[in-house]
Amino acid sequence: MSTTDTSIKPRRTNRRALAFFKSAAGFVVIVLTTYLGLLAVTFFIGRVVPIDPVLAIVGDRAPAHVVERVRQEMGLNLPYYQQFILYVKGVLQGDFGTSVLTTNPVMTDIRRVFPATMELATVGTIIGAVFGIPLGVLAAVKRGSLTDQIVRVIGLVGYSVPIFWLGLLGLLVFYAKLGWTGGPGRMDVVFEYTFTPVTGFYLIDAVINRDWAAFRDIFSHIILPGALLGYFSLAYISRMTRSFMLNELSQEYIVAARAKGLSETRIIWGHALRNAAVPLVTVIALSYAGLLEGSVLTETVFAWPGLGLYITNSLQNADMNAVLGGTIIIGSVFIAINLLSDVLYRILDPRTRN
Amino acid sequence: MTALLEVENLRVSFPTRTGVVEAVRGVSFTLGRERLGIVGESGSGKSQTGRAIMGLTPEHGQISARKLEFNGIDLLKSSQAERRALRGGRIAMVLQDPKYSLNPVMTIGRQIVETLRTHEKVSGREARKRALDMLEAVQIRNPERVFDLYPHEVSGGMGQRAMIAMMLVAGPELLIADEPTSALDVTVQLEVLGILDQLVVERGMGLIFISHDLRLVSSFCDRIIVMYAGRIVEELRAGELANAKHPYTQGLLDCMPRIGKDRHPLPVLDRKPEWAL
Amino acid sequence: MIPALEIDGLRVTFEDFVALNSVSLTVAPGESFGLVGESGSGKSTLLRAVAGLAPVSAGSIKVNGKLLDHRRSKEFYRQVQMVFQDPYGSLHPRQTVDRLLLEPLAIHGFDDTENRIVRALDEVGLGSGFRFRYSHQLSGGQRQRVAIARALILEPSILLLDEPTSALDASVQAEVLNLLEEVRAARNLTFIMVSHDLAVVTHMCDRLMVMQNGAEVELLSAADLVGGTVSQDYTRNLLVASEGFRRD
Amino acid sequence: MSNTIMTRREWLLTDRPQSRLQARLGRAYVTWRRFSANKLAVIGMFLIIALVLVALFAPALAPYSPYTGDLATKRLLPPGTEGHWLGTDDQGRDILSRLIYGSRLTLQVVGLVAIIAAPIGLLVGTVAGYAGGWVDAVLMRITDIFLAFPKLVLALAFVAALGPGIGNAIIAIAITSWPPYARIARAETLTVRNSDYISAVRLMGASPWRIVLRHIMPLCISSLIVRVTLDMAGIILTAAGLGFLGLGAQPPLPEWGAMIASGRRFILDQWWVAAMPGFAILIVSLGFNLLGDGLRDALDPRGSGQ
Amino acid sequence: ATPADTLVQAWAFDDTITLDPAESFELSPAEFIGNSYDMLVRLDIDDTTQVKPGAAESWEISDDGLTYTFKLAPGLKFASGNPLTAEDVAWSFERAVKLDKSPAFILTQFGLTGDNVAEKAKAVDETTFVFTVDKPYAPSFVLNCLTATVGAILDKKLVMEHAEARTPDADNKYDTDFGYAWMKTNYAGSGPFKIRDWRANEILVLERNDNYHGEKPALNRVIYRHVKESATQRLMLEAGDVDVARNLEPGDLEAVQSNPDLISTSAPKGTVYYISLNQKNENLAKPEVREAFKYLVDYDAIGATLLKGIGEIHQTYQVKGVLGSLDSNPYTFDVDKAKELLEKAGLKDGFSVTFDVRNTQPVTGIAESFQQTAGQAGVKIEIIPGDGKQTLTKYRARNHDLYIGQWGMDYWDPNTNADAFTSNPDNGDDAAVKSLAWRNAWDIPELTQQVQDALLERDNDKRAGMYQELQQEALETSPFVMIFQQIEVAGVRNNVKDYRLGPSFDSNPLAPVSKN
Ligand SMILES: Nc1ncnc2c1ncn2[C@@H]1O[C@H](COP(=O)(O)OP(=O)(O)OP(=O)(O)O)[C@@H](O)[C@H]1O
Ligand SMILES: Nc1ncnc2c1ncn2[C@@H]1O[C@H](COP(=O)(O)OP(=O)(O)OP(=O)(O)O)[C@@H](O)[C@H]1O
Ligand SMILES: [Mg+2]
Ligand SMILES: [Mg+2]
Repeated sequence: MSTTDTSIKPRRTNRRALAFFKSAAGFVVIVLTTYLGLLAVTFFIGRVVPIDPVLAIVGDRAPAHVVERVRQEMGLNLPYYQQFILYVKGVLQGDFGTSVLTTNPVMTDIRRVFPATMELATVGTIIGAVFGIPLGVLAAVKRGSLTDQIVRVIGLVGYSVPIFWLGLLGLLVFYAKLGWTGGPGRMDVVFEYTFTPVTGFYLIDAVINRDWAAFRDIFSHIILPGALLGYFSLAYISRMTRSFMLNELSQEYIVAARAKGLSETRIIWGHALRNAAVPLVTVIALSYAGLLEGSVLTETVFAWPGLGLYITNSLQNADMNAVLGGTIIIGSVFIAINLLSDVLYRILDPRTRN
Repeated sequence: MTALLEVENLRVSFPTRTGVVEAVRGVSFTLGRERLGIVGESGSGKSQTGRAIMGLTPEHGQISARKLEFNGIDLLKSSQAERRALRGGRIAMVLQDPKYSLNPVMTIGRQIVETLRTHEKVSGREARKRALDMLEAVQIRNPERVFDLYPHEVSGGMGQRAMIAMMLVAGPELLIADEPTSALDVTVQLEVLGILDQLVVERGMGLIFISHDLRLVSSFCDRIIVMYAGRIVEELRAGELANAKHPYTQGLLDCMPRIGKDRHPLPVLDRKPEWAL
Repeated sequence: MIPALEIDGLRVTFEDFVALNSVSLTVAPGESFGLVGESGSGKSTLLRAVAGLAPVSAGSIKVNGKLLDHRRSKEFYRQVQMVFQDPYGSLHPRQTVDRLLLEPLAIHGFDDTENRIVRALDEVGLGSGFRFRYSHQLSGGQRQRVAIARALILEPSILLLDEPTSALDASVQAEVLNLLEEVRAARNLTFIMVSHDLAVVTHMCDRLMVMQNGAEVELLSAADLVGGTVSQDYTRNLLVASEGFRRD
Repeated sequence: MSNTIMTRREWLLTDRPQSRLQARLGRAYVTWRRFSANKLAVIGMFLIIALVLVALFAPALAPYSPYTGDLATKRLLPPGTEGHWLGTDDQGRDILSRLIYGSRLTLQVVGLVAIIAAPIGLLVGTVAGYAGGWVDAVLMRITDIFLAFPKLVLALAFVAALGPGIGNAIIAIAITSWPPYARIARAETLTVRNSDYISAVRLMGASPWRIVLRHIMPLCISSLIVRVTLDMAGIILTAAGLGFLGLGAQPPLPEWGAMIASGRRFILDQWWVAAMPGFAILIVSLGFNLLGDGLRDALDPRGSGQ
Repeated sequence: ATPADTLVQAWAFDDTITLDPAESFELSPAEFIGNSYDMLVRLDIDDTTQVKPGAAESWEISDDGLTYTFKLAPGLKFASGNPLTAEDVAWSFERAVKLDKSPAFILTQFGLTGDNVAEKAKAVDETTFVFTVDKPYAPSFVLNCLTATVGAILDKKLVMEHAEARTPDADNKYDTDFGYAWMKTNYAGSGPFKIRDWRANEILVLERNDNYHGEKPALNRVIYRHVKESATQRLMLEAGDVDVARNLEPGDLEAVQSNPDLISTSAPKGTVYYISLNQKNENLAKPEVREAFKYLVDYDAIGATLLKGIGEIHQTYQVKGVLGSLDSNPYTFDVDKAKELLEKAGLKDGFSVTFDVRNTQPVTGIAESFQQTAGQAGVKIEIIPGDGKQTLTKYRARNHDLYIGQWGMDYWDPNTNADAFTSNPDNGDDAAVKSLAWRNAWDIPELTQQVQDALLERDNDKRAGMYQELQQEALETSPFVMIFQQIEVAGVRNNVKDYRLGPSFDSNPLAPVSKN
């Protein structure tokens, strides 16, 4: 009879602290090596791209001596490894160099374009999650029914339709024909010179400025591309939710919950979904990261001055500082999102809280 | 003694792609405020019998019975909501493995409280107190602490006790325990049985105890039902195990090695097709 | 005589959890040796350490007089084989019985595989009707027979048995136990057998070791156990518990 | 008649197969039955089969040449025009014929990516998962780097480096799509590496390579197949995305994505130029998705059983 | 809807990488600079062979043709409020020459160097600026060059306030950066508008300059929004969220034209499109092949479809409207003729070549059409699509077979295109001057000399005749298959008045535009 209390796991604080440091150190190593890899790969790409970076600065018609001078100024005549070392040195000092295309320091540009993309991706993810999760749950609960099939087809269509296609169609219908939403861009020009960005997230800025007219306008602009991205993340989220829910619903603890006399609603939303939420966090995080990086086409269609467009444009002009900077930002966000989803995972799943 | 539960000609079947699987084929018994054991080998339909009484048969399963009455309530005719109100309130079931049958992301305390508040209108504080009392009743030394632990943080034995507490907190009149101890160590197993026994005695609860261990059941229960291929092949009083008539029961008893009895080779069960008819 | 298995001061740690602490034992060739104890006492770990599946941090293991080093050689596996506790988890889900039995033969370059497989199946009483089944087409007892056949096909001299019957029904358990006894007699095998069921261990083994918390509690013979001549309270508790529920 | 069918069925379904072949066929049959019970999945399969057939018999099916049109007189004819049921594009080419020939490219893209990316992912994932330690760390770091990379940028960069063209687009997509497979394979490997049946194989003295190649990989393949078929739609769309950015197929190849890309200029007035290949992509990726879903349910015993 | 005092334009201006007139050499910034800075003289958009006064009221040319004396209008002011004097003009020239960025050659070709610029571009007094050239060039040439944006007049005082000090070294001989860093994104001019805000690839805002000496703009503001897609631009125009859409493709243009709320306006631009044949490829080097290719373009079909409204067929390399432009389109699509020529060249069975094509319209469409039509004569063309900069990199390295390119004039004078298409002083791989003729390895010493001569011809009519001869020669023998001249179009909402496009990008005037 004495085994009762000793069978509770001993919690030794020093062990936990050690484990914490170990995992923190491991994390730092992971981040550092990932960064270095990112840098190296991007750098390599920058060198193999058959575009003369000088061209972007001086244009096609510059005299030969100007071309040569600029090439030297950019350090492009140095051996590759020296260029790489120089670059890494700069990055370590927080200097990502200057973008050729915009003439701004890359960091300045990114501070401008990244919030645009992030705001869009956030709205998209919120829409995707708010609609995707209930749909997924519904499909799982009514597995095999018509509802299930409909939800699946909605999701599959989301997986299968080219985004730029839907985007233009959406613009045509909701903006041009019906006039329900704002058009391309982040807001109407009327606000361009009255509105002062603070954080770069315009919705938030409008709230900070208490500029409700601007808020309405910004919202009407973001809702269409946001809904579009939201649909794509909905496709993914609802599908994964369905699969996680099916898994949870087949667990013994669901039977136990029924044996307790709980209502189905409570079992589904309180027990099964609460458990499915654990892996769902990762899914939502991944889909968020996907939206951050995968919105080039949406940004083109909606003239959204975002990161995807910035990177693509830079790449096409061999503006490698900008490409590297953008990639590192996306990489960092990816790492940060991974970290965040790990933390959330830990919060949501007591089994991993050691 | 009035019958708490009456089961007559209970059948459970599952249509599958390869034909209909008849898991339970005409089981009948009555239960008073006593300990009834159900034994039988794997797949003989013990769990499905228990689940059918609870109303927990998987969706695609089909149940039929001539009579399925709990305390005069016809379970076959009652609505989903009525069944739900009974479940966990007046009839409870302890599942086999605490590792899987406790919700891993909810503290043990909350899971117990949840049962209580589903069936009784009680304040949060009151519910907590009752849950703590219940934990104490199942011999948990430090209920306050265990209340806030997650299932993975406790051992199997303690988890099983928590499960029992969760099922008993609303004070059921009938408890179905489906192999509640097979995942546990011999020593812990006995502790858990001790608790169940005490509850039956103290609360006057009816207990259906499902197990495949004939010897354990006979030492614990008042009456034993032996199932084979979805049917009851024999019903015995616990003391009369030695006089079992059915060759299956006899074989089950016989084939277990026993300390002090040196039999090499062990006698094995020779299944006859006619048993399953 | 050289002992079949000689373990000295064996210690196994998982990260900083000590699963086995300085365990020593000796098993003679042809002997059947039992390990009992509560869950988590390190019984399986001991077997796995011998088989090279658990990280040994101290101590030595000798098989047939030969000291084992960290990496096990191919010859070692021809001498020592293991049968696992869970027959549902120890057979590859995507392989037929045939494939399962062929694998060890292929690894060790046996010829005459056809005959060997047929003979092995016969030996465990399955016959060739089971040869091309997948594991999900077998019952628990049949699976355990296949597992035994797989262990025997390399003709080892030592068999490590980790609760080979605890997942089986009593009636099936009897069949498997009988089979094990048979092959032991036929091949003069050495058994090291883990079980939490004292009755099974006394039925099968000559000597046994009681374990608790990764350490030895006591070493005794089956006869001692039957006679109740045990020196430790812990063993006594086990013995009492194995008799079933007692209302007091 | 029905008798022989019954017996063939029984022969397949028997739990006592007499030969390796029968065992394998029986298993395939069971999977097939599970699969074919799912109507949507069967529809998906037929869509894919239709795609293959169209690709095979393109020259016989296509009414016109996919490459030459008539700029002066046949440009941008609407669907339903006599002889051009799906209309013509901005070079006056028959869209139906281009779609039919384009199915070959689509298949090629999808097939090659699957052949390149899936095995890389499988190998990296299983080796990392089984070996553990520094091998795992190194391989997973590489995987992470590729994962953390903006995918389209990576593909764009590779295409830019290798030169545009359908072949290079395929390589670029393959390079960007293996990391998730590696992740999946690794996760699955981790769950099985300590299982008893893998321990049993180790106990036979099998080398790590043998274990990975012959025992672990076959286990990961089914979930990988499922994932790959589900990704097919994404692959077509990525190829279309590259086409959209002008880095996919070379003109005048009738690659669907490239067709949409060039058709998007007319989307507001001559909607069919982009819509027809859009529908084609939609249908094919729906087909792959449905097939993938069906395969998942059929191959994953947990999903169906109870 | 857009504010009444603001003109909003949707335009793809991602080529703007600097706002500094001394460095900017792209198309879109030319429009911004043209509307916000003064030059000494401006192109007369009503008679494009003439220049009209800008900041200079009048000018005189010495008899030897070497000295140009400009008289500034009195009382000019910069937007900053600083007075605009001849000193500012001289300093702007000095700055451009010393910075020596891409467009500086437009000035330095007159013999200006960092050492002599102070002498050769000099302020005599507050309102008199004297410019001395090294040879007696055709005056039209000199004046045309001075209309280029590199000749924009900068506010010396303002710029120098933001200049950064430098320590002179081997690469950089000056102790200041001439405000180079600041000027990339800032404004120091005196034009009708001032540049208020520029966010790359997003927005550019012009605001009325109240200090402007000429007629004041009717509008307070002009906002450019960067929108890449033609369809998107059209939707925004139709919805009234922009007043002008600048990158409409033929289909969208047609829709605009048929919409009663919208009008369209267009102007031929100084940009020509051509297919060039690298003479390093031995097949393409054959004169018959060069000629045959000129018969293999389906000019009529292309003109009627792909270029409808945005370009017109134009087979000579000088654009319409420039001095000495030859209006002659002798070639038509003629497969038989081409086959005949190919047979003469010994290529009866045709041959295969690669074709580097940018991924933009209409060049891709033209390339595809050419691929089909050339195929009819047995010429198998493999199109290598690429991003603009990518194909250009290859082209500049002379690694192509066929290339379809676009050439915009550097300044509004026939010399710029003559120099590009028919001048190749050194055909060696490491030549100092890499003209288009060089890029296609077209070795033409005589034509090169003729271009030089035309530059010094001071009689305008004779000069024009010389250029026409050059064009005729190129038409017959050059490896350039000239296809069309670009027409710039804009879709405009019909409440916008006086929106006009000029012949060059720096001459799209915004000041007269008003809305009602
Ligand atoms: N969902 C189901 N679908 C089809 N058949 C089922 C299902 N659940 C149970 N069965 C079948 O019903 C029969 C009885 O199952 P049951 O779970 O009652 O057995 P049991 O006696 O509890 O066995 P064990 O001792 O292994 O728990 C078995 O043959 C089983 O295969
Ligand atoms: N791979 C592992 N990593 C960490 N701990 C382990 C590992 N394997 C075993 N352990 C721990 O070692 C201890 C001994 O385990 P072992 O499996 O040997 O017990 P056992 O006596 O076989 O118990 P049972 O009767 O439940 O099988 C347990 O506490 C277990 O949690
Ligand atoms: Mg059961
Ligand atoms: Mg064990």
